Amino acid sequence: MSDKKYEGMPPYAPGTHVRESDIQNKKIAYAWWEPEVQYSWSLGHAMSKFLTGLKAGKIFGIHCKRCDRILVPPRMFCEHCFGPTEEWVELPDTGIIETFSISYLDPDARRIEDPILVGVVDLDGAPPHHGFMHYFGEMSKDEIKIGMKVKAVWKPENERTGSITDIKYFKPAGGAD
Amino acid sequence: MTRKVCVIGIGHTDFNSITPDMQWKDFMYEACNKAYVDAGVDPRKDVNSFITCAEDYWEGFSIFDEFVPDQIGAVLRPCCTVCGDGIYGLGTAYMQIMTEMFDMVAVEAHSKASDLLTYGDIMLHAFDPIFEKPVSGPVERPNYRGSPSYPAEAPKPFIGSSEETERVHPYFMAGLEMQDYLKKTKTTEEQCAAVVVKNKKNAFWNPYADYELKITIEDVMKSEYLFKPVKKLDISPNVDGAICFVLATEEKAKELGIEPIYLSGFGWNSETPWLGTRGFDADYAKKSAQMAYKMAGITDPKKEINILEIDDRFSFKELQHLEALGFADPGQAGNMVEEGTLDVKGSLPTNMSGGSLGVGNCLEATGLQKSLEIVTQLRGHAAKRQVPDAEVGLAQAWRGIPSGSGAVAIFRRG
Amino acid sequence: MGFIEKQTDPTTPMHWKGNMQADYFYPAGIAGDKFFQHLKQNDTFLATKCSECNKVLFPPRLYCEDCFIEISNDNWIEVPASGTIRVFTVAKLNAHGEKMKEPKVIALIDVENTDGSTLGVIKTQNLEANLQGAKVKAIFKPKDKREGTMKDILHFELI
Amino acid sequence: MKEVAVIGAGMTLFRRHLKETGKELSYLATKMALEEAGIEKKDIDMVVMGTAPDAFDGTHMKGEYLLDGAAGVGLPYCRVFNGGGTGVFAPIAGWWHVASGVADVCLVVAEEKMGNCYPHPQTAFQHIWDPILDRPLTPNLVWLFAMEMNRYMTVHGIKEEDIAEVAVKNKRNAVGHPCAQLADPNITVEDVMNSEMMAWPVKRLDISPPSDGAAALIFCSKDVVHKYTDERIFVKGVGWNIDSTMWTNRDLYFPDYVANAAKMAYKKAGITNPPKELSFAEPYDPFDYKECHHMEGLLLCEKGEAPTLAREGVTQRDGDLPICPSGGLLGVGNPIAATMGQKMCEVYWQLAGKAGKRQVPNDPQMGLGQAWGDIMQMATVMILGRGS
Repeated sequence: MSDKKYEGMPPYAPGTHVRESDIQNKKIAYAWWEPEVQYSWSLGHAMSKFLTGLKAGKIFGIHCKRCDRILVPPRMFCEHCFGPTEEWVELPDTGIIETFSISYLDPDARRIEDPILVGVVDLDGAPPHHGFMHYFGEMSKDEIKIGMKVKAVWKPENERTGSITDIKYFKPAGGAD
Repeated sequence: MTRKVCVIGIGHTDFNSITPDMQWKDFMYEACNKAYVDAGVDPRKDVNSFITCAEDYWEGFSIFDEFVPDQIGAVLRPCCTVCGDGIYGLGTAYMQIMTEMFDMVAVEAHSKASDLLTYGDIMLHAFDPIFEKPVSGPVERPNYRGSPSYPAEAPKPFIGSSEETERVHPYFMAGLEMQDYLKKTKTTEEQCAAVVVKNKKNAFWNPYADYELKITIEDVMKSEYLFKPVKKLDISPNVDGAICFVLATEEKAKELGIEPIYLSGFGWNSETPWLGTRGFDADYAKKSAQMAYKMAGITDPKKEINILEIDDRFSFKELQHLEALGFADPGQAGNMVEEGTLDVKGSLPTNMSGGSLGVGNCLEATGLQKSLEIVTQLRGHAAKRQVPDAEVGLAQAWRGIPSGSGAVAIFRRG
Repeated sequence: MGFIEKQTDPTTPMHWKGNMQADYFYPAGIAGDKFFQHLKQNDTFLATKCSECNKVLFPPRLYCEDCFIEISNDNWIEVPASGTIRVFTVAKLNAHGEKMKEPKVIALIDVENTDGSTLGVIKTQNLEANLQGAKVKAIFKPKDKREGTMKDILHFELI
Repeated sequence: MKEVAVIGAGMTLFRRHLKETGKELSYLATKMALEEAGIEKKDIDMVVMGTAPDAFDGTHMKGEYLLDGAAGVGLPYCRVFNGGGTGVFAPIAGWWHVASGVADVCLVVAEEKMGNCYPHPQTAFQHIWDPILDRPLTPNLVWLFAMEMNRYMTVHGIKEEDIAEVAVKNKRNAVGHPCAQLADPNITVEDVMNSEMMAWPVKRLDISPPSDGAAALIFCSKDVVHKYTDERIFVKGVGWNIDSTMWTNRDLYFPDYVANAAKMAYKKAGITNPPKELSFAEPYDPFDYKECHHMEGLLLCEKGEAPTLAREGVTQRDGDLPICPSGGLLGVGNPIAATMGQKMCEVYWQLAGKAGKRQVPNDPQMGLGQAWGDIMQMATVMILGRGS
């Protein structure tokens, strides 16, 4: 058994701090590597159908009959009952804001002046709290709030590629809560 | 009373070189579903804990564990990822059951190798970044495609420029290791070729094997040296496939009326990751077998074990592993394959499934593919490739280049 | 259980492309830093000796992985940048699985006066030769071009 | 089942960049734990490595790469991983190695080197999102937390100022921690409220920093514990639970998976009244609101009540229910898996009376550590307690 006197564990804090400037000035030896890491994931039937739907300006969900639940985004099985899902359902492109953030950061963690409004849309026709993440537009950061009714703004048909970004953003649909 | 752990259900997808019709989620769902139906259990009610064996870069996610629970039935249940071969998952399930906290555990592993556009580069990414990666080629991305941009205030502190334009395929390690093995044991390239012939032939009788081939030793010897002495036909090609095992206590198996196949021992071990210090004797296989033998109470593996499924991702690996596991003296495994000892009618049938050479290399699912064959054989369900009277079988897998780690599982018929 | 519907039309979207690209810088570590600072100024290597098992570890480490003890500063030794080829291979494929422009000879080189070895590229014209046991030495970049990485070693050459 | 004791712990400095390699950090943490337990590598039967995304350290099969530093050479060594949950999940795996009777002594090492991902680990975080549904929107990790925090605040009507109390408490608690990256004895709620807005409602000081670091913990069976120490600190309960990948298909205001994991651990530990029976807790606090969210998930208070407890000082080190006496992730740093150092290592040190300046008063008997991971879906819980 150790007979150290504990003045506050850990007894010591090993490790050598390096400052960002030490790296830029190459004060420590290091190696560099840029991995080439690319994928082509199979979409599977559900996502294939969902993306094809978006290209056509439609939002598809799928019905699990055992749980009587509409799953959106759709998948071929229901995670609750572990059974297959069956009936495709076209959902309206409206919903309410489930939650949101006002982001002053871009994807690379750089600061931006004009904030991005982003959040989860709880889609109409789907069970409560079911939807997907997207941007919000045509509203200011002071107007946006949870429970607000929103509607999808689609890209023009010829610009759609079969992607979640075929919807540009969700805009206020009018009418409060 | 000490618990006994047994396999009560197995399920797998078809094994194919590509599977463009199924997302990884659907693929895993299919395998798990089949295993649950095989065991006659409902994952949402009966299975207490779930394990997936996966590595992030084989899947394309920073945290693959996120994308697991739904399709294996684990939502709002205990579930985890083990970063290792499928046999590590079986061992983990064994330990979880032995804690008496769980009675039934599902283990899943899969390969969706066809989702990987840069298989070789991903494997290179596993080498030591300071001393080993730079030897393979340029440190800057050779084909700069769609990489993220960088803030202006943080210029890249790039160092290590060179005149090279391409990185070597990481399978060069197999070339080095095979040469070392041939040199040390006086095994010949023809003997390694005989492994290829045997396993590709066995694959004809395995309905899910994807790389069956009728060839001769001469054909293999004529195939091109890609990483001398490794020839094209010495390498097991990649395959997609998902496998699920359901393990439970003996009592549960009896309750369900299932003839149990016992997981009577497992083991795993690792050699140093430093390639320059490693012995290349498959010491990991030797030590993991010792652990498994001890747990299973096996003192003379040659006599007590009837059937083997051994990692053969490169043909010499089957021979090297046979020796490390104690089934042949150093340098003797080559003779065994030539004499037919490892055939279905021989005294030590090895890789009846076709092995990785015949089925395909299914990455982290390799150990489960091996275990799948052993369980099928012990159940007596292996049809034309059935080994008569198989009582005890051993499955072994290696974690692949550049690791020096591997695992062993021993199964016994009830 | 099972699926009710499956993908049957191969003309519908089948794949989604993406990546996990990022750039990495790897501090060479306490032992690595010492090794590469030395390499910048010298044409020799440094290795470390474990005081318990007496193994001379190469590449040098902060600790002995078997004895699990720290290696003290006075157990660093200078060794020549040369060695013997233990095994080698002639690699014909690049990481994408395509034929390399020129086959690359890669060897595991037992570094002189150590118990360790290093991966190295061998510059040789004769791709058929058996290089096992051949003596090789490291060829370095000129000192003013060195940056303290493995790239400071251009390749190994047969002596 | 075997009872499992904890006999040693270790951790390194936490900093944005450390000079050591991941292997060397693992070695330093392991060495400290071995020293404290008074054992050597030869006494270890099996090793568990807990380390989070390979994309931070920038090494595929990172567990294999790190293994020599974690004393794994020649030993059965395996890596477990569930995102941020790994910090408590690796000890859970260590527990089942021993509880199952397979190992007598099991070493658990957790390591993370987030600084390797250049210029910022944010790049690696981009790849935790669903590639088809989320990544095309080029999300930033902070969005995820901001969305959850907003939902939590709105449902319960919680004020940002109350949540900021958590950041203040933890950064002040960290002052006694020699490894701490962001300890600040003078920080105030105003400082947090006035710090730069990242993604409303998340501000700079609501967030724990990315770090390099490692930690280690040693478990042994009750049968052999007498060989190593006179302390008797046992694993009383473990629990883990995962929710669906489809995080946009559930209400984020309450973490059901945390509650499930907690109930599993409480059942095992025979705990019926967690806030009374636990002497202190170390819930996962990568963001200040997460501490509150997790306290509620852990059933330590009513839903929506946690920020009030923070404001009233109940969760201070000398309060009725000390929370994150280590300084947590907000104060000590957040090297994802290596936060085992402020979670399970800290619980051990507190129960052993070795926490020095950070010691919780009144002779703590039972403490809980919790971590959280994946995409807001994984909870891992471990309870340690003194025994005889």
